[in-house]
Amino acid sequence: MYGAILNVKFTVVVHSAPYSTQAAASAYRFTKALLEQGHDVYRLFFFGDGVHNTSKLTVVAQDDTNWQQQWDKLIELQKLDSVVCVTSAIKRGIIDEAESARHELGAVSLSSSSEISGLGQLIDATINSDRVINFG
Amino acid sequence: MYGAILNVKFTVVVHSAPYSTQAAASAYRFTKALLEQGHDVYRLFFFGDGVHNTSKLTVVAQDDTNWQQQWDKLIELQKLDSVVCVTSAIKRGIIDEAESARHELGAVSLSSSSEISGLGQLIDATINSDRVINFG
Amino acid sequence: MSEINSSKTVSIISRQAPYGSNRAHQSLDIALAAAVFEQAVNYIFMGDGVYQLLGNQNATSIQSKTLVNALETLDLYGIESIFIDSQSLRERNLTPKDLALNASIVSRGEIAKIVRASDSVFNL
Amino acid sequence: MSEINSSKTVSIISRQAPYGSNRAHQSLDIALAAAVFEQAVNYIFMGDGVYQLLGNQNATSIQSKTLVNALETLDLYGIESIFIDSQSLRERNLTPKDLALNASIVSRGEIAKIVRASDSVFNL
Amino acid sequence: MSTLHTVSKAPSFRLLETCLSIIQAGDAVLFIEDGVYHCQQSTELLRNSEVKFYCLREDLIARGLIDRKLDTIETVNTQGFVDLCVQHDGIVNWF
Amino acid sequence: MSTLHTVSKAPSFRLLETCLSIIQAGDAVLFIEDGVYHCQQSTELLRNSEVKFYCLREDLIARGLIDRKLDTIETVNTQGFVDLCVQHDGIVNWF
Repeated sequence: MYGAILNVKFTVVVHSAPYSTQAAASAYRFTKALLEQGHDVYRLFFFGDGVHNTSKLTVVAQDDTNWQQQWDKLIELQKLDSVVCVTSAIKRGIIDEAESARHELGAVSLSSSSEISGLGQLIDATINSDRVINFG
Repeated sequence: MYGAILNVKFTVVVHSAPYSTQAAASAYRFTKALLEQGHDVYRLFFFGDGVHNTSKLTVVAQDDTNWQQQWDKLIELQKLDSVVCVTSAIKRGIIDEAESARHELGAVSLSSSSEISGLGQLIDATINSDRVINFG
Repeated sequence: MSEINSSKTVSIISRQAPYGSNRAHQSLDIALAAAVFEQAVNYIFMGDGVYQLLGNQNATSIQSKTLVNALETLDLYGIESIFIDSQSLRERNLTPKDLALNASIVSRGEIAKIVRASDSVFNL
Repeated sequence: MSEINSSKTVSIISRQAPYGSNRAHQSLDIALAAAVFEQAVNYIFMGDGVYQLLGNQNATSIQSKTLVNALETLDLYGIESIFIDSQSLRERNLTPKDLALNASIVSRGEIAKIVRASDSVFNL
Repeated sequence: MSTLHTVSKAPSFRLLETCLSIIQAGDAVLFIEDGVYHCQQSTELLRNSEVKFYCLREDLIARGLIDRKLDTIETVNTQGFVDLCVQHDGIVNWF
Repeated sequence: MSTLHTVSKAPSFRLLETCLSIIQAGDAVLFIEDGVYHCQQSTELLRNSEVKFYCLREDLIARGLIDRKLDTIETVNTQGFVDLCVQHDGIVNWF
């Protein structure tokens, strides 16, 4: 019953920051499991506080899980399309090279495995995925 | 009735990030009001998701309030003691010079008006303040 | 964006009060994005979400933007399928004339059908 | 830290379940810090907070740390004033023998008195 | 000795029930943020003569409640909020 | 056509009431995160024969509920969670 019935394209939307609620950890475990079962990720979309999952400026104690690093590795290894909502990101201090240069912030906080884009990417994902699942 | 009855030392604890809930905005307005009424801030303490109030890497649209910048200005202008909980901060990507150097992160995200320290500073504040108020 | 013209039905269930959290604003952002990309949008107000529709709001007092002003212009974006849960109104002692918006007052059973007929649902 | 030796009474009301949010963990961090700085600590479990005390937890299944293990060692930190709200247990169909911790089961009236006698209260 | 309680979530979160269950005579409750929706609808909980109820004006205005508020609940602005903190010996925040 | 609903908050948040009020026959509810506390206590809400109830094993184990779960609720692991998403046409997440 638990084998891959058919190949399904998922979009996983993450609404919460790691460490603050369990939602990001659940989303991570779900994403790993669907890939292991032979399904596909059409897109990861980080929205609202979820954008904090894509920070590269984090330091986590040895006995704690580094969720940002876990996402980064999974995205790189599986070559996932990972999009961070621009409206949510920049006011929360998740900044890419372009924003950093434009506003002379002198620092980049976004992991290179994700890219900042608009909510249009979420709507595109609802059109082109078989299933959209939200964790918040 | 609403004049300053006596000089009271407040500690204001902020548990939530700006933009995600109203709590940080309420804390800001409360802090400004108590200072205007002649009371004192013994300490601002940013805890949990509240640490995001002290990010300097934020870009906010013109028609929106830049809460991080508002806090930064208020802290500088009034020379407030503003402490960010270290355990909360570093795993959320709020990093000062020292942590950045130690972990070779190549970027600092903490506003210079606040400093990172331990929960001992919160306990000290409960001992030395007349009132402790929490916003979350 | 390979098939951006194919229209699907996106339903947004907005269940939180405005201002206290940003969930109400996020619902609006998703609804507007879906409308801009020419998807069919159902905008459903339930639970504390019905508070978003109260008249006479003015969020400048808390340095925020007044959400209901944007909700009043949803039809300009082609969003006309707006539903308000009658039970949620009743539980909060509100009637349609308390609201700044004209929309369909519906039962839970009708909401169930709208949700079932949607391609994707954002439930905030 | 000018008067760190003067002891005040800090009460922590912990009202959330473990793991789903970090509030339970934050309560613990504050309690431990207060104990380390030699303050008198009252640790009160209310509402969903009583779920923190269930036996047989193992959070390695969700890549987290098992909170109850830390709660079981509170006495080593000198935290002995631990209170569990009886109404919250009853509402969740739990009894003291479901719990991994021995603590005083108290009424809301007793909690009211503890809170009133505190110098500061963290209510998470 | 008296305590000021703030309640900052909508009634559906049921914080007020818990707050009132541990409140003592002479304490006060101040509704802030989404807590001000408590002022829009008369309930049994608000008929407690041993407790004084207040609500924050700025939050009432934002939410369109300034003309819908119950008469039994007094309105204060943020300066009044500070004063209430000063007048009471302790503060307990419900969020 | 059927929908999988996930519920990820404890019963005190009353998400299940709302979820079940818009559910249709043939739909399923999966309890995840703090939602698994629903499985520890028999309630009227769970006696709905038109809806299938599941709960996530990893979250049960974390919270000490694996031996306290009601028999009427089936346990799945995260792979089973993925399968449930595949087997249903739509997903609605309550958080």
